[in-house]
Amino acid sequence: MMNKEALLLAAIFAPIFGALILPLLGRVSQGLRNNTALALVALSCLCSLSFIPSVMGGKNIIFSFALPLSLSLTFYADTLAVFMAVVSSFIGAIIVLYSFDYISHYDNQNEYYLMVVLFLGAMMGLVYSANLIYLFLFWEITAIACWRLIGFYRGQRDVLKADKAFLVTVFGALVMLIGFVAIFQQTGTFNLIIMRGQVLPDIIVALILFGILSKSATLPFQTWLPDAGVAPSPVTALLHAAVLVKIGVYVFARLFLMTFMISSSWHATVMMIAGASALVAAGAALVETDIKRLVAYSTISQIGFIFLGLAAGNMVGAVGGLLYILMHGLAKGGLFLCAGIIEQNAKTKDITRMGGLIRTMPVTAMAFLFCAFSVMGIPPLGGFFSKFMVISGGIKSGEIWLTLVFIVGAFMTILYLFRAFTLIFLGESKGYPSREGSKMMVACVALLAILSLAGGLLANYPIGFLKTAGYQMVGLLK
Amino acid sequence: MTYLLLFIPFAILILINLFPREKRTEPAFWLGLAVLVFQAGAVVASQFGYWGTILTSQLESVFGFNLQLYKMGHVLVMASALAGATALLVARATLKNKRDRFNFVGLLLVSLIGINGIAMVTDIFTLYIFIEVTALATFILIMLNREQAAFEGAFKYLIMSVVATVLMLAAVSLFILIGGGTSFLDVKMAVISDPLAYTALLLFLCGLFIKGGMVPFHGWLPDAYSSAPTAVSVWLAGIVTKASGIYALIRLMVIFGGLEPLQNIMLTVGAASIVIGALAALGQKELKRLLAYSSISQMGYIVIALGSGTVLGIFAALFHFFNHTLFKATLFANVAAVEEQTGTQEMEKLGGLAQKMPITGLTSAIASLSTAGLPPLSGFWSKLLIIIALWISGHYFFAAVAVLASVVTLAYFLLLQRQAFFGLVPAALKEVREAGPILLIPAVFLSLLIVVIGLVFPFMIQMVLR
Amino acid sequence: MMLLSVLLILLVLISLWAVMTPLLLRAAIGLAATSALLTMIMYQLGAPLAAVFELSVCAGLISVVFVSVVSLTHRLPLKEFMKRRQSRIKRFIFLPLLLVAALAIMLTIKLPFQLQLPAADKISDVRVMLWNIRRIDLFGQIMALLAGVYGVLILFRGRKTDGD
Amino acid sequence: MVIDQLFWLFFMTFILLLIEGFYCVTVTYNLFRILIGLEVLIKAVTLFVIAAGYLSGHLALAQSIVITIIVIEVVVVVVAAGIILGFFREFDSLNVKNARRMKG
Repeated sequence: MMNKEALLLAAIFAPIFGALILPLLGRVSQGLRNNTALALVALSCLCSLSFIPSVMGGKNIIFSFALPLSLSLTFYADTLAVFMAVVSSFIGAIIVLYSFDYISHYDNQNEYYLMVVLFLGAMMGLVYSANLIYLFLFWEITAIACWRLIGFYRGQRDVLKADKAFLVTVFGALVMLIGFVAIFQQTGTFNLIIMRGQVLPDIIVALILFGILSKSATLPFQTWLPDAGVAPSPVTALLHAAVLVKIGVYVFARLFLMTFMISSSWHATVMMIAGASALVAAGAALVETDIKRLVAYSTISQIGFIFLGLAAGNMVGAVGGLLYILMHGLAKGGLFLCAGIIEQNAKTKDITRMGGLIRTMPVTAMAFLFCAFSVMGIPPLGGFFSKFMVISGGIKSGEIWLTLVFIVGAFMTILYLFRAFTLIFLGESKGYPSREGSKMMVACVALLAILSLAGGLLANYPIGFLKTAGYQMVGLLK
Repeated sequence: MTYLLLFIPFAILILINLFPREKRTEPAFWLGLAVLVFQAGAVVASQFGYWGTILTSQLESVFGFNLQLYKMGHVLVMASALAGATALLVARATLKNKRDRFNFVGLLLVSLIGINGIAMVTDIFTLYIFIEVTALATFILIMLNREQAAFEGAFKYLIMSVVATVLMLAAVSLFILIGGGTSFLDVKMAVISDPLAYTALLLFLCGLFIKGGMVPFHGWLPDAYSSAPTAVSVWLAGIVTKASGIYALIRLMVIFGGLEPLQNIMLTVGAASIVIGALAALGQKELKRLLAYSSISQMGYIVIALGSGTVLGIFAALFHFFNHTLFKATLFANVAAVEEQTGTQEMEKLGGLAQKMPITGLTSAIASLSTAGLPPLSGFWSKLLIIIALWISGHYFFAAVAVLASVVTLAYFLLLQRQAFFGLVPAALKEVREAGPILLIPAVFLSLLIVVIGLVFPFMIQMVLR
Repeated sequence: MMLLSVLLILLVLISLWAVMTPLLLRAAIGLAATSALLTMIMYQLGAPLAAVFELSVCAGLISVVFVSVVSLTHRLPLKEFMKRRQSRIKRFIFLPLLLVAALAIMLTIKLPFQLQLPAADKISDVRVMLWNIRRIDLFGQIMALLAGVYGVLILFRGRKTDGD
Repeated sequence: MVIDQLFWLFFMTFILLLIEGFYCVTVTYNLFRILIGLEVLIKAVTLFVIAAGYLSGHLALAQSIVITIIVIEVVVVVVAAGIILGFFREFDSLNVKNARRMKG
């Protein structure tokens, strides 16, 4: 048995410090740099995977280095953390693989790989850290990486959008930091393990929720997310689908389900915000014609479902919400990568000007369809189980009317995704020269589609794993 | 060590003037750099208790100076060494005239002596003298290459400086009248016993606010910074205004820490400086002016931290003081590189320079983000400590102001990045190349320090607190 | 007390003249006269050493600097001068009024000072004070003078045409 | 009591001189006259220091301080004179408004 703590550190710091040497490697050879980037992310993923047996057995892994002022460097791997880490690093690895071809003919590749790997490393750090200050630290590193990635094409508009995303998320994060400092004043520590089970005053909850909602682009702060679609497609997949927006969700689960007791009225509030967010974003997606913005609005809408599950306050909802993170990550990542292939080969992002692409890019079309089915929640794909559990969790919590709103949102999801699929792939070709993406890229999207299907067929395994997470939640003990 | 910090620069100052006229520029540069290296080395060596007895005891009998170097003085001495070395290198690259370069070294040494004096004084009037020595050298430095705008900048600074002098000396005379002495101890006794001395202390603080360019006395600062040669701006922004205004303020707060109305003044002035400086920076079109307003805003953070009145607050203020030297010196070195390669510092004419000048672009991004307080850079930790100090001492409103102004800080630095470094290269700048190594070395070194301190700070604090 | 009051009043009046007189040369002379008066006051208060300094340095040296600055900067043509004078008078007319007002206010309110004076100093000799106790001030003076030397070297040099 | 009265006398003179100096600095556009105003300010504070030393019986301290102040004052005046002369050479005038006009 290898030393678990060393593996934990490797999972976090291998990508972070490895990322810094990527630009140097890039000067030597592009292939070396690309493969190293993939290896770093894969290594992180494997390390996280290796924790599964022990956390399933209830043995959580702690690494701690004592420092004064309550700044102790503490990393903590429990079921929730391991789950998040595996999901994000796995999808991240696929996205890095996809980038090999997608990004190969642009400037600033060195910076691209540096930032992507740094971003994933910071994500690992955020997921595993059990100290609020380090959580904030990694949270902001992801924001910095995002800023550079969204502005990847360097155009005036791209940079403006990047700045906007950066400012909104940092603003939210700073408000959250005030909340953290207030927690410190109350409890005298930043350590999450020590604070477990404490009751939080409402004002602090509001401050922290502000940060969470801004990062996960929920209703009042949603605008930066569609705008961030100016970034290259793998980046949008990374930001929107797989990783970035899930940070908010993860921190919500970590703080308000695993650590603190908050008054139940907050759960209802979060559900209401999530419902509004789901409905409004779905409406926007119905009329949007830019393919990437459409999928981005769909993300905002789906994040609402995750919040519904987590805020429902019961086992089915919480497990469903976490499962949703996995299924949505796979399916939405697939959709974005498909959109990337389409955009690159059809030379447009406007879905009304596409059509009949199924003839020229059949694999992409099938992958898109499967991923779309999963997002819609059609059995037997993975999305069905998660959506079903989330909604039944909502009903169980007694908020029938709110849950009804979500069901309407789910129908709208079906509508706008079918509309998109029809416009893009079916009908007459509008004369755009289009061809299938490169083998690597197509393989990536196909893999994601297959995994979405497999996730549905084998849904027992992740659900069983997540149940152990559910048992650890303080919010559910009452 | 206290004597050496004054006499070694003094001796070098005499020495460089002894060289023959034609050959003195190069030796002056290297000797000046040697002094700064000695300063930094002295601070590091003193951490291991090296200077305690050897030289001091012999010099004691010759020079009966009443000086003391506390731990907090080390921060100032170290920061001045870093900023001074950066300024020297920038001067070497940007000042074309040999005589200017020579005079720059001389004046830098004079003001360095002033700053070292400020770090060690135990007497409020001596403090004033050294502040004035620093300021005098600075007036001349601003005028060094006699640009048109520099006359106005320097004269404005001089006027404000004399006004500050009047306030400070009025305070000193009141201290003599009430306390019968001007040493910090006498002054403290006087302030505790008599409300008139308290007023005098406030006058003195006003003088320091003027020297440090705090709102509402900040009018001179952007003019002085932007009209000076860039090498001088590095020195001015990196250490001079902070040493003569803000450091003295920290020193006094250590002595008079517990006085409630004093804290309220600090909090108000600090918050006003943070907000007004940051908002004004948003509207600037020139790099140097933007950085000048940013300085006002960052000085506000130091002052507001002092207002918390806790030990943590003073520690945070000192730490931010040091950090500010790091990132402002880096940014001004970057401005020097940009100005040198493109010939302009107006942001409208720049763009996309990160592609043409990758190292300058990277270091400026690191320094900007550190100023805005983003982790894992050193600026994050100092701001975090400031916020914690304010929050725990119950100043919730000011903590919130300090936090939210960080967003404005980030906004104007993103503006700077967007206009100058991030983005596409305009046609006029297609031929621009990276600046020479002399300008890159300080920027790279300082930004490395920013990153390393940011990463190891939690470990560092363990050493400091022990 | 009587003599001192007269001297102080004279000091205010002469410096007022220095500030308000339209000719720059006269302003410089007025300032020298102010210094001379200050010297007398210092002497009256029993501070002869400071008085000597004030007389030689301020009334002497600084006046020389002022007069040379005035003579180096050329005079305005008469018409221009008269025009400026009009606007100057308009601007400066409020100063005497302000002074009178301030004086009136101060004479009426008369703040209730109750000075708690400290014990008298043990060292009464200025030379001992300056050379033994406040040596560091002397060092500071030397540094200030050095800065002044640099100032003369840099600022009083001609236009920036001379290369090296 | 005499001491309080004396202090009040010095204080009034100090304030009047300050008013003169500040008025002069703020109202005029002539650099040289600004310098005159600054000088009046420094004179005022010098007087105040000596007065404080005299009243409190610390005349030796006050004298040594005044001597230092005078030395620094000279350097300030010399530097200011240098700036004024440089300004005059650049703009051929002592008027601050001219500089602003040239800057545009």
